[in-house]
Amino acid sequence: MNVGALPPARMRRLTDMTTFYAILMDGMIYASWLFLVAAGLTVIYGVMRILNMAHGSFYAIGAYSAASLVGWYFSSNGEANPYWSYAILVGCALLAGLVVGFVIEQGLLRFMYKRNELLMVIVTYALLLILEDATKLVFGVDPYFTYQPYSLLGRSMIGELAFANYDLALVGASVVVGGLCWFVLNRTHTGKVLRAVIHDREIAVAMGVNVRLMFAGTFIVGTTLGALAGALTAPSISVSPGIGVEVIVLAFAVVVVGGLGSIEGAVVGALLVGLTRSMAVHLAPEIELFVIYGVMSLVLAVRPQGLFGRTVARKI
Amino acid sequence: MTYIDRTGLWLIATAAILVAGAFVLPHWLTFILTLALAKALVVQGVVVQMRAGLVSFGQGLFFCVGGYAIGLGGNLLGIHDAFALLALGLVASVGLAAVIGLLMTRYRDIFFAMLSLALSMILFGVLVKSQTLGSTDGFNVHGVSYLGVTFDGANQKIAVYILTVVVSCACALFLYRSQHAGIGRVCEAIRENEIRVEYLGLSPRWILYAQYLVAAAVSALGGGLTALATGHIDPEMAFWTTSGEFVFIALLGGTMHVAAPFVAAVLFAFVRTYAIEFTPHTWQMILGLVLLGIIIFLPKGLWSLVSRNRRVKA
Amino acid sequence: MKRLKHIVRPMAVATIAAAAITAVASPSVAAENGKFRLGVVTFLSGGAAGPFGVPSINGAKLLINALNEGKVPGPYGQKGINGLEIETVVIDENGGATKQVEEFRNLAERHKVDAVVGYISSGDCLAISPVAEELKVPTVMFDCGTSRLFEENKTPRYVFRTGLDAAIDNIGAARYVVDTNRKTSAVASIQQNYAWGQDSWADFRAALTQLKPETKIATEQFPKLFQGQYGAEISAIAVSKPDVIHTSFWGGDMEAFVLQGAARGLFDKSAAILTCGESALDRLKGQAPNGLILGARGPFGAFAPKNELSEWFHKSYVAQVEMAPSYPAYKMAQAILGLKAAAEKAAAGKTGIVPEKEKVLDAFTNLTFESVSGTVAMSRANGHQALQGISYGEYRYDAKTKQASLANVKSYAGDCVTPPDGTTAAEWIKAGFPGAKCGN
Amino acid sequence: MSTPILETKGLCRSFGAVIAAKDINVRIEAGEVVGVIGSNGAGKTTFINMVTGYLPPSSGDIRFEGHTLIGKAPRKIIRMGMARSFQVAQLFPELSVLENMLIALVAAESPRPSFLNPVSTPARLRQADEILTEFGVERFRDSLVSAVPQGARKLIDIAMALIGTPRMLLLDEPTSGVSVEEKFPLMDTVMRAVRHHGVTVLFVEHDMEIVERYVSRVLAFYSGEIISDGIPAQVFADNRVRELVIGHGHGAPASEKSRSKA
Repeated sequence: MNVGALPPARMRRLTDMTTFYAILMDGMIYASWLFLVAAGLTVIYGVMRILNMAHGSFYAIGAYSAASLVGWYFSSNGEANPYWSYAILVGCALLAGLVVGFVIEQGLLRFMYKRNELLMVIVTYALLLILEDATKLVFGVDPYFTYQPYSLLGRSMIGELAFANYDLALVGASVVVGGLCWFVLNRTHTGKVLRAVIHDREIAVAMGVNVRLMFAGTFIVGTTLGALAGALTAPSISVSPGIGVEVIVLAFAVVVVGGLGSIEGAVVGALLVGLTRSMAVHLAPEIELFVIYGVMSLVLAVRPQGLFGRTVARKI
Repeated sequence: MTYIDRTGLWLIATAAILVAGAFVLPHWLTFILTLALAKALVVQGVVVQMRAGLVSFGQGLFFCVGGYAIGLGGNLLGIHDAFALLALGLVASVGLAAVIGLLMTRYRDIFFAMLSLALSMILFGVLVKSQTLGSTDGFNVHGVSYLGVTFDGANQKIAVYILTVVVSCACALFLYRSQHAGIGRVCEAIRENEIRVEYLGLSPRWILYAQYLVAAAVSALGGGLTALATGHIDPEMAFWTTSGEFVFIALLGGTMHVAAPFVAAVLFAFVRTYAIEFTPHTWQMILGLVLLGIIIFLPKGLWSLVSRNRRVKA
Repeated sequence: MKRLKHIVRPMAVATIAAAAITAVASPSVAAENGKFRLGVVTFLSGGAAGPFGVPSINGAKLLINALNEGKVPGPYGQKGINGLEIETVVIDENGGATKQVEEFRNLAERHKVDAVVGYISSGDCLAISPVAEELKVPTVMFDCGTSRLFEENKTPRYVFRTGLDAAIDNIGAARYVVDTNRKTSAVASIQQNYAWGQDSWADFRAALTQLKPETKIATEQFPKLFQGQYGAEISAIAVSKPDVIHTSFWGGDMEAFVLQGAARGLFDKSAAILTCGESALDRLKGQAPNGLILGARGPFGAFAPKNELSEWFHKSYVAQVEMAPSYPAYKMAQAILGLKAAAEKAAAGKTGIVPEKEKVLDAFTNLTFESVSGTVAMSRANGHQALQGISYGEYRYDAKTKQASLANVKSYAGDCVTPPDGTTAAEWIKAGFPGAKCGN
Repeated sequence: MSTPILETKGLCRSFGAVIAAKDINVRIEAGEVVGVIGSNGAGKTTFINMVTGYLPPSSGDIRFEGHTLIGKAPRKIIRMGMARSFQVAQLFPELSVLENMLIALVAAESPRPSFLNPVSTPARLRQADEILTEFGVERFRDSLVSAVPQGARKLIDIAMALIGTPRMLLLDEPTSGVSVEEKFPLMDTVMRAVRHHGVTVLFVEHDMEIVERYVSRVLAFYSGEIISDGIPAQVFADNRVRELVIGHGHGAPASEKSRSKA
């Protein structure tokens, strides 16, 4: 094998403005996708202290239902206004998240809130196994290829590089989702109550907060966020079995880096992971595979609670 | 102080029966048993840490190191003796654990779980990147001898099976003793209340470190025996779903008794084999339902069935 | 809850005990039930199920049913295999090599299958090969492409491969690029980061550099398997301004890459060659730009020659699955037909019996048989590896008929792209393809 | 003058703006029984936490039998001959009382627990039974700690601390969470054991009756400072103590949080 020509080329690229913009843009797009995927995970952990391994399955369910319904929309009436497909994407995600979240919370999780945090990880691991096959039973193993909403928006040139407008819109979507989460938590009454639950569950109960209701609501919101991430991703990929398992470790990494349970943390974690990865792809593709775990291990080694995590000293 | 109590005798007797079984049981059965017992050794590693309240979602790391030591020892160092190879894996694994254990013992709960997962995935990444080691395809293990004796075909598998039973029995005896010795009891105490352990004048980190090394050692033996049995190793051994399976089996058996992981691993192997055969499309779902059932109805694992019955009789 | 536990506990004990007893005691049913028992192993779950596993199992079921009814045309009119009905045991290939070795032993020793057909993953093939030799089970690898299969198993007896070595895909791809006069002063690569991707790229790069020494590599991208999002990689490739992009992507990853790349105009200025592209021929629906170069890992799928057998297969498949068969379906059919041909040759006219195993192996070695992809000669690796040609062609989509087709198809004969026995693909490429017999 | 068993010099500690200890100088001789009083947030628990190594002081020195404790982990301090109990009993809830005792016994024997020697030996079982009897909790021997009443838990907590044969014992509110009727019997039991083992004791207490009955000396804390130090009668007569400590009663409204930062 000849391994010539690469190092000098890379040196040149370091100083290249196009590469610089590309790193920034790719990093931002990837980071917003990561944030969409991780938001639901961190919300559920923040309020309920459940590290939800089945989060990836919600992503997959969102992706599958969106892909199949949008696919059906285009194949059943060819004359239809294609822009409606975006509404279908979001609608699907909301519906799927609502139904799946409600069923799982009411049917299973609410009986187990007294169990310890680690056991809940394993409960959700069991859920992951079940949902993987359930998704397969419902949607089959053939990949769903629902490209219309992706190619419909065309592309924009940024410098010398073309970017798909759909990807740019994804950045907007994640800003909206992040903004909504922030608004609900910081500017509404419900948010205030939620923050009380996050801060100290026992005191919140003592203050008369209906924790059960809060938990149910949070879980459904978290599930819906997962499904939404899947639905918004569906048009740009080929939806096939196993996509849920692939995203779960990524989402973990983002959330752990940012600090479990923190929305701000998820934003920063996503940006850090996204930009680092994009830098690796452009400048040192051979280390791309380790970058995410590397960032995660490094952050954990220096700051075990994550960048925005709180340490709670034990009272003795 | 090397007395062996009733449980010890039971373990030895079971091992003896299993060894005798090598000449009676069909080969496919001894092979499943070999893999299940080898896997159970890794599960023992998970269980040892679980008793101290730590759940490792990355025990595949040491499983993989043990397995690759067998393959690399043969291909690079020219070692072909099974015992020497197992020892090599053991040393490599404990050496690695000695280094990363310094970091790992600072973490608890979910952070321990996540960091162990990340470290295992880093090894996975390194191996996938190593084209000389066959990347994801891994490579085959050839020509292993047993103290100078080589076996062919089916006899070789019987040799691995007997070796696995013997190693498992030895590990079980050791782990049983340590579970009921100071270190085992203190581990439970750490799970219950780490601050109190510190205020009894003990170092929780030192004790967790020691157990981390023990877990790495038995996991490496499990990896080594798996490699000897299947004759093949690949990076999948370090992938997080492999580690997830070990946690699954650990919960299935429970942490109460040293025999539980062995029983659970054998049961798991059969459940999976038959699930794959009868419902090739939904075997994961069946596993998930079994796991949920265990958590809901038998939170202390299958072993609580046995101990419950015994208490009623007594 | 408490009362429930009282019921559940004894029930659980009883169930487990019963399961354990049946598990251990269930007799390994002898295969002498007048049927030919065939183990079929392919992906039923995971990312490889959709693009490869499902078409292959569809192909297997279709062919086996037709064989059992005696409806297959050509030289395969005899019912089942040698007049015996074929009975299948289907196993999911997902779960890693260790599990596959375990399942293979189950097939061999518990189910006592007469033969096994299967394996897509190269890792599984490598792990199974020594076990097949040890357990003496005739095993036909239908799809996996690793060159190491017969480099490691130098004197195969029980292992056969009716599919092609992946090196051939990439040697063929390099020849196609050269023969269609593409510039190669900047070649970009994007491969899934695992053995398949790494090996494919190594072979392609070596072959292309050998054929056109002025070739320069612009960038090499190795995203994670099943990553799905290739934004950064596409930018990096675009920045490197390549003449040619090579990828061995398959399945969902390939479709996603094509979609995302096309949306960003990646293929407007560069020629892209997809060695596994044909499996998505009917799925891309114009999302891939015309001119994309697709391969099918041999003369399969849309590259299959027109003959009685291939037309029958295509027609029956479309009738049953409502989709054109992609190359994994052809490759599975080829493996089963090869086995049938060998078994019937070994039986030498004595129908209605399972022919002697050793004789089947002798018959299979160096066998020439008719397949859905034309005539196949088992003439490499001491007669255990099929020798066939490879074809590449450009994607053409007709927006009016909504039909995809292939243009500028070039085929290379087996002798042109396959190393002779005794030399590895890498050595052969390096030496400048000595002895290659190419039509031009 | 002999070396005091415990001596602190200029001990300071703050949590952000909250000052929990300000220039604390204490000298305790072997054999004393010292009571620490003060309203919530006065820095009593912080003092114990600093002495036993749970919290590092911002400045100052702590000496135990002449050896500094600064920079030492709790386990090292315990090994030097110090022990403590906790405001909320710190036990191993899902283990039986006997197992709790056995673990404490094993810990007392060596800082490196054995990998092979069984914990429950006849000798240790006998010792555990003796201690449980001494503290009057032998009837809970085989119950899980989580099923044992509060008062008994406090006793078990103190019993565990005494197993390591310390020379000095710090008790953090030994009677908090215990019913009024149980308080005196509990303290009687504890003090009997303490005298039996010849241990120097310092305890934090809110109940002035208990302080009065058992101690030979009182330290009164107010917002991180010692405002009075002497025999009980003298301290209780001090006007500042009457105003700032006793006058406040027990359930003083000072913030729960700042006190329990530990």
